[in-house]
Amino acid sequence: MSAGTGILASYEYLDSTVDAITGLRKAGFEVKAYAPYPDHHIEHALGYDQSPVRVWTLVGGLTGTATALAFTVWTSVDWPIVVGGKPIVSIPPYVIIMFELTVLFGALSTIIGLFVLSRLPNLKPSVIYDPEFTAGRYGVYVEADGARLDDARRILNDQEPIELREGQVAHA
Amino acid sequence: MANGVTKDATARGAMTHPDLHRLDDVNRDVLKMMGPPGKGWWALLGLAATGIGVFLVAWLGVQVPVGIGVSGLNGPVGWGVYITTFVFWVGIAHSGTLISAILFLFRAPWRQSIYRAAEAMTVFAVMTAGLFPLIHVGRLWHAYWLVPYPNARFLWPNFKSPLIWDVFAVTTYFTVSATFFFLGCIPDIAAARDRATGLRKKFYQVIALGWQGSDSQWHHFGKAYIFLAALATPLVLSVHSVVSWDFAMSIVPGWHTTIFAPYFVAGAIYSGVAMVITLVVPMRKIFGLEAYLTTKHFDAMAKLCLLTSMIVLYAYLSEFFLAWYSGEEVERTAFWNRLFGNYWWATWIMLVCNGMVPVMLWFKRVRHSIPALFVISIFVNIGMWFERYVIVVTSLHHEYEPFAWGMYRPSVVEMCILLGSFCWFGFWFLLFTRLLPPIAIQELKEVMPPPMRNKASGAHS
Amino acid sequence: MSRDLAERDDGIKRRDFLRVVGVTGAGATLTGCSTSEVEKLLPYVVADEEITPGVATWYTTVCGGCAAECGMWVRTREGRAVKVEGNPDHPVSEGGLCSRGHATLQHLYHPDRFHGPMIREGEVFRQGTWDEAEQLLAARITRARNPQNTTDGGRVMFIGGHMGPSMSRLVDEFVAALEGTRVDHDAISDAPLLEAARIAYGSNSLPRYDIGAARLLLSFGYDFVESGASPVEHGKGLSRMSAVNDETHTKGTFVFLGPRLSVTGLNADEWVPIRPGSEGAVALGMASAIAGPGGGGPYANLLQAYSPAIAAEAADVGVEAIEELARRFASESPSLALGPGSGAHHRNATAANLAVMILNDVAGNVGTTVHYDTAGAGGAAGASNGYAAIDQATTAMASGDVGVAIVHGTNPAYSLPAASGFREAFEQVPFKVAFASAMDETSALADLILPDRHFLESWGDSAPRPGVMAIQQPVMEAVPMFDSKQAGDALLAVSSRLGNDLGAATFYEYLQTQHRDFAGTTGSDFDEAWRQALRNGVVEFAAPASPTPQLRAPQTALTFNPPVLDGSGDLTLLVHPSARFGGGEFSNSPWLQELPDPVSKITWHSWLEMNPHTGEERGIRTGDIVTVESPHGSLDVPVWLYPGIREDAVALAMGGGHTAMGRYADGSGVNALDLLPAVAEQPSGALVTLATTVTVTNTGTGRRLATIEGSSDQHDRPIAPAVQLALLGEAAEEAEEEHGELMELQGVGGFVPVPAEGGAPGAFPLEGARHGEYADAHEGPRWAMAIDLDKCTGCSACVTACQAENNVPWVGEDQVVMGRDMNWIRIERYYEHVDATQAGDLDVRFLPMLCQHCGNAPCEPVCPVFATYHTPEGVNAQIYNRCVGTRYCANNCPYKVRVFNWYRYTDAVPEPLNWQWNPDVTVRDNGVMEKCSFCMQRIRDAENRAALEEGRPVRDGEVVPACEQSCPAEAIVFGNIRDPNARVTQVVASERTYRVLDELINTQPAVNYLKKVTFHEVVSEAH
Amino acid sequence: MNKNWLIGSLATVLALAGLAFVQGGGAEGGEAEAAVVQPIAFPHNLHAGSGEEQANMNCQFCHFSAERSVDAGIPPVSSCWGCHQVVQGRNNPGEVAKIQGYMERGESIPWVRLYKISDHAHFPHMRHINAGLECQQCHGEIQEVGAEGIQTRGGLAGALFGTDPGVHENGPVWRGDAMGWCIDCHRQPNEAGQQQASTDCAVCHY
Repeated sequence: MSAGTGILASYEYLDSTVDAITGLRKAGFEVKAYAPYPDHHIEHALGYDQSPVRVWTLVGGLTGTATALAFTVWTSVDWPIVVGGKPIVSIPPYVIIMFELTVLFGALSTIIGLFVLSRLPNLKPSVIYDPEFTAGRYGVYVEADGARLDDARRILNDQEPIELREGQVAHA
Repeated sequence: MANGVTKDATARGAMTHPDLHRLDDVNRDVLKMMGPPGKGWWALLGLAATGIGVFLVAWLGVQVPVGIGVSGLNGPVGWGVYITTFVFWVGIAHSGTLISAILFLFRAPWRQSIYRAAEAMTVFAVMTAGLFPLIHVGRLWHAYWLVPYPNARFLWPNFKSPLIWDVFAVTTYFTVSATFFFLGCIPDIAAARDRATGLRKKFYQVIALGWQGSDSQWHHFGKAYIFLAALATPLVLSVHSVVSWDFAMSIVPGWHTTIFAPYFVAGAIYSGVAMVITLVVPMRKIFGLEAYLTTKHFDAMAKLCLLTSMIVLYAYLSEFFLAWYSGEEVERTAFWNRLFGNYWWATWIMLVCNGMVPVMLWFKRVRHSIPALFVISIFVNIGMWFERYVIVVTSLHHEYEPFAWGMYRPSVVEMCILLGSFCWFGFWFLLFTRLLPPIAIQELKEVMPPPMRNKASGAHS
Repeated sequence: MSRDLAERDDGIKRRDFLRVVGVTGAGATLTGCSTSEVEKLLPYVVADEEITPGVATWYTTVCGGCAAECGMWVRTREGRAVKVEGNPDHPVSEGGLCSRGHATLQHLYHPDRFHGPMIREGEVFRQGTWDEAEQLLAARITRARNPQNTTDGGRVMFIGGHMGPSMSRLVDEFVAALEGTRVDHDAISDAPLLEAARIAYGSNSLPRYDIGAARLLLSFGYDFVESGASPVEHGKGLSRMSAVNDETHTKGTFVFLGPRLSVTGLNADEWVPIRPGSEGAVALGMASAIAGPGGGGPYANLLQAYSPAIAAEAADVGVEAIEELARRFASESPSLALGPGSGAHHRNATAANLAVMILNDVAGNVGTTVHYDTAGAGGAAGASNGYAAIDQATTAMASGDVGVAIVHGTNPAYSLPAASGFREAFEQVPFKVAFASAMDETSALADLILPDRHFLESWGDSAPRPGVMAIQQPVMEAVPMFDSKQAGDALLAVSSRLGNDLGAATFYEYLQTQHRDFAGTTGSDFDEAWRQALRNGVVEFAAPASPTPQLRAPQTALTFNPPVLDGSGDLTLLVHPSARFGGGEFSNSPWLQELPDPVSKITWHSWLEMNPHTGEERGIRTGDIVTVESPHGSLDVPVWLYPGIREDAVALAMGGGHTAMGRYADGSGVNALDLLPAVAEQPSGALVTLATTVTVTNTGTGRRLATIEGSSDQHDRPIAPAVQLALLGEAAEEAEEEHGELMELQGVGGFVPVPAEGGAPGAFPLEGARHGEYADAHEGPRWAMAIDLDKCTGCSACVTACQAENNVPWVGEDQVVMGRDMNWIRIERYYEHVDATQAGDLDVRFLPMLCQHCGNAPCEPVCPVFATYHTPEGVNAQIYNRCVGTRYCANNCPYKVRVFNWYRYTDAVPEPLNWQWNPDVTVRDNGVMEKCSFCMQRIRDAENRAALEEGRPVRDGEVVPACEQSCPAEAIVFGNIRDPNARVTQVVASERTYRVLDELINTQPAVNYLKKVTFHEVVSEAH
Repeated sequence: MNKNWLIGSLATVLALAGLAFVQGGGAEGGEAEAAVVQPIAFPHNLHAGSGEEQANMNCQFCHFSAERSVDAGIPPVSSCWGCHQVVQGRNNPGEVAKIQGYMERGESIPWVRLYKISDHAHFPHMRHINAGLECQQCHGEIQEVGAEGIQTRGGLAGALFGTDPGVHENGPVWRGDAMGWCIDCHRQPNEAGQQQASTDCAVCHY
């Protein structure tokens, strides 16, 4: 789609990272941040709201409940077999199946939701990446062209990054 | 400060991990553990593999072709060591997800260093436990009939049977636990990937799924993790309740009690925490993780042990009391027989190991002595195995019909399979310590003081 | 994996045989061999002479198992006998059949049967042809009888066992033509009883008892339920006599006098534990009390000498007990005293039997409950079968007098004490011939073995009592893999080779000749009479009337005192016939080996019974292996502590310790005869089995007994309750009060009263009993069973019948030790009151425990795959092929009636023993659960037959499960409980009806029990 | 990512699921031979067919007990010989002559069984015949099968679809041990709208 230059700054300190993000966002940049752990300061700086993962969980869970209820009742009625003098459709034991499928479907759909939302698995990750992000460094990434690129570089450099990388990126 | 960065997390981190200072120290220490293994590790792995060999021969080579008669099971006692061991491993599987999920939701400060090992233990313990229903059925080749799948005979399983509940509960538990475990691992695998070279790098590249630690990844990850924890928590409680209902739903005196679900859950947590201690103590020693696993961690686990031991002991005593109080001859006989009948020794091993030995945990000196904890945890492991043995065997061997009473003696094949199950578990756990980060890197970092350029900034705001 | 193989194997075992036989069976009638005139076989139930594949054909015959000669129905499928049952029309057995009768089927297909004539060559046998064998026998007889022959010459001696009258006559003619000798020998002899009858009344046959007519029955140690002269008939008599009449609330009393409670004894209401050998003294003491001074006819003097006080002294019981019993014996008329028979073969056995006869006589029972046949010879026994005769034969053989010894139907090398010297003497005979179907200890010594046919393959006849005759007909072609020949045919063939014409070419012809006259008796022509005889399985004609005989004085002096015993041991050794093996002739049946002994519940091996007090004194516990030492030998045997034996006695059953009787008998248990001297009782000549004292020392080792007994204490649970006779009327009212309105849980929740259906309103609420969700919606039958515990004698015939019907495998001693016996029905035996130290009340409860087919079955909901569930007909079904083998159902079964296939036990069943398998019942695979199916195959068969008749419903009595069919005591009734007129509904209406554990766990079983009725107060259970 | 690997495992899972689906539908079969060679090349069509030069015999003339027994019955040799003493056979006198051989030797003809229900299931022929079923409803248009006989399906196809399905165009419609096939018929409603035959397990399995 669009082509441009990606610029990635690695920071040693959390406060510098947060400051860089805040600065860039003030300047109207689309910022992507990297961190070795989930840090709510960064999320706050990026202005994140509630994650839609919870919808996936809810829908998945309810689907599980409904599936289990329908399935247990249908199989009981499909070939009614009397055991132990109990009713053919005997809800109390089916509640257990319903519970288990609620959890199972809920968990699986949560994971699927996570994968969809955060575009995982992503076996071809972005080229511009600092392996130190998983160790101790924080990262801030922006894409810009021309003069905007210089602005970005300046804001990033203000916070004394350990390293600054640039590269051409093409978005799919 | 204007950026709002605070050091709110530092207090906790500093408290539990006073010796950790830099974020990448964690990477260094943890990833070091995944380095080339030493001779000891290979020896243990070899031992475990041999044990698995024995296990497979005993099961698939002897028991399946010849018949389950190679066990010591018989008419009155249709369940024995296999079901005992099944429940034992399901119980072990409990504290992993419990420590992880419940402590996560309650933000317990001592969770981070141990939860990865505990979760791994959960997954492997469920993998071990899951074998036992297959081992104990008479016709392994038809065991898949327990799975509801459309078939040419129009037949479905019986959803009223606790064994079907078991199938659903254990499968769900395994799936959710494995997912939860793996999800937590992903950022750490990425960390390993970023340090590894060669074949290992390729391997980690695949299983890291392209994790980079970007903001959106962390954002959804965090939410997903909370929801999984929230789902896993009732699941933990439900799974052992369902396992307990295998017994409680029957009419066997000694099984048919309403206390079983909470009693089993408490017992499961108890045995699970004990098993975590058993596993973590040598790990700490071998890998030099004193900075990560401090006496505070052990103290917390010991207290959890103590609490659950009291619940379990209470359950034992209330069972005995209620059997007497019921006035019902069958119940009374069953529990009298437990204490003073043919299997008195198993019951007393259970009572001593689970009810009396942990009394020592009241003392802080014991809780802070890691060798003492290790020994106590072994006692608890043994005691909890015998608890299930007592429940399964003593209840069955003297049931309603006195003329059909009988005795059960485990056979060599059963013993091979019991020991083989420990090897199977150990095998996976050994692989885990070398292939996956055995301590949660990213979560430790979360509770460490974040690096600040402006050292003062953390102090105020 | 192994599954394919498994099921294919099973398939071949059952189906392929069907297929092959389906073809050959249909064609088989075309070919017939010498005697088995198969084309003339006449089916009884199915009038069609053709064999229809898939349809059972029934034939009548006579059981050849023992001298009782019960009538038999044999079920054949595709020309193969698969099940034997009692013939209801036969006056002796009236439809019942004992365990041993059922097990004769295993002898038919026994894998150890000879495949052809066996000719000794040095140490081993070579299989030869019949021509060769007969030629050899004829030549050796000729050679032996040659007066010039001094090396291996001598006379011909025929040693025979039990045989029918025609065969017996043939043997006599055969022997007579050769100027030889005939000796009869049976492992268990009734000689003292016979001799006593001869002395007392001049009768040549055993007394006949009408046990059912007695009001007070005394048994002086006589084990008539399990051994004795006619177990089925006598067991039936006991049950009729002692069962309560639910209308009049009366029942007969049974008192057992003896040192040890056999299964007969366990049925008694009172036990007088008299000292071993004191039967004669006690009987005389009682007779003396009844007859009074001067009474007793020719025995007045004798009675004078035996006052009750002397009897009490001899018997080690209180004099009041004897006086009181005597008083009742006289007043509760008709009474009957039995025994001691084989229960006490001591040195004064004839006197003891005579004393009991005197007792009956003075009480006026002769002609009412006991009958002596003084007219004809009667009975099946020819020559005296006591030990004296065989002892003389032994002497003759040892002295070189015998040139050829022929043994038929008996096994003296096993069934005589080693001290008799029979084995050594027999070995000295130059030429020894054995007519035997399979190897045994005597055949193993023979030079020539002529494989005899099984009675189901041969012709014969029987005369079990005066006025009753039955033909034994072959029910199938001889099992093809065994080249056998009926002994009668072989004797005739050998005779003709020797140039002696016995008047017939085949035994069939000979047999018909013997019965030419009965056509005249019935007044029709012979062929029709013969056909009729085969069809009915019995011919009854008016027996010549015997006048009530008068007691005669003895010609010889008899001693009535307790006998002197050998040795100086402190314990008296009681050797008794086994309830399973008799004298050992049945030991090679795996069914009987695995049948729990009715008393001890031990399978396979031998055990020594010892009173728990005696054991306690000596530090001996159940399972300890002890050395039992008599002056004549010693044995190592495990102990089983048993309160039903006096403290000064120990008991050992016969039938164990075989050394050459094939794979199932050899090495199992010990031979009790090894402890005995070889002494003949005088004057009867019987082998003395109550002969010696023993010392018992603990070896310090032990073993786990192969028992099915867990605990013989009910632990106050509502399992086998009883009700006192005096309370019978009140019990009904109480029950009504107690139960009130039965409530049932609705599927939708809440309780509603059970609707009262037609039938027995107000009584025990069975009609409305819960029946799963099918409660009232289903139209069809609801199968149910009733078992009257007041009738059940614990004889265990049902156990073997079930095993035969349902392809229940045996598992072997080791597996039973592990607790894995497979029987679908077991007889539980609970002691309520057994006290060997004083005379008085006895209370032992027998409870046949089988699947209870619960309406609220605990086993059903726990099965994950619906392998067990409730059928609309009220049966708890087990679908073998759906079973995964979790064993949860068995755990949850409160009755513990589910058995599991721990191995592929059926693999261990060798050819052709598996030919017996019922083709209508699935052979179960490794790893599946099984249990009583209420004989589902019989239900389906009845339904199929009813459907063929214009779809009429199944009638009451058409479905008879194997256990009910076999039960000599008529304790079991099966039927549709929704039918108010069905027998089962009628029986269940009794106030005694209860259901095991039901009030405790609400299982709503379809099996209803009727409480045992006691005379004494029932104290132990609150229920 | 290696797609082949994924496809491969998916295919395996599906195949296993398929096997599980039809399990009991043929894996029992001892006779997995593709072509069955009978001792005598017996042409059902010449005996039971209604065409020209076909004898149009009733099935139960030979399978004599189908109406009154659980087994349909295989005719005794004497029954074959009864007719073939006179009838020499036009097409294949050699095969017909074999009957005489069996007859004289007193042997039974070792027919190879094609229709086999597992040991654990009971199929009473007479109940079905008397309920008005035609032989052909299970056995197919057997009266049109010639001397070539019926082919059975072995191997994987046999395992998946039953060993005895209708390979021959007129062959059996009966699907071996496929229990669903029985159930389908038993579940058909009768005039009253109820299912026409019981689906109680113990009706067939005991």
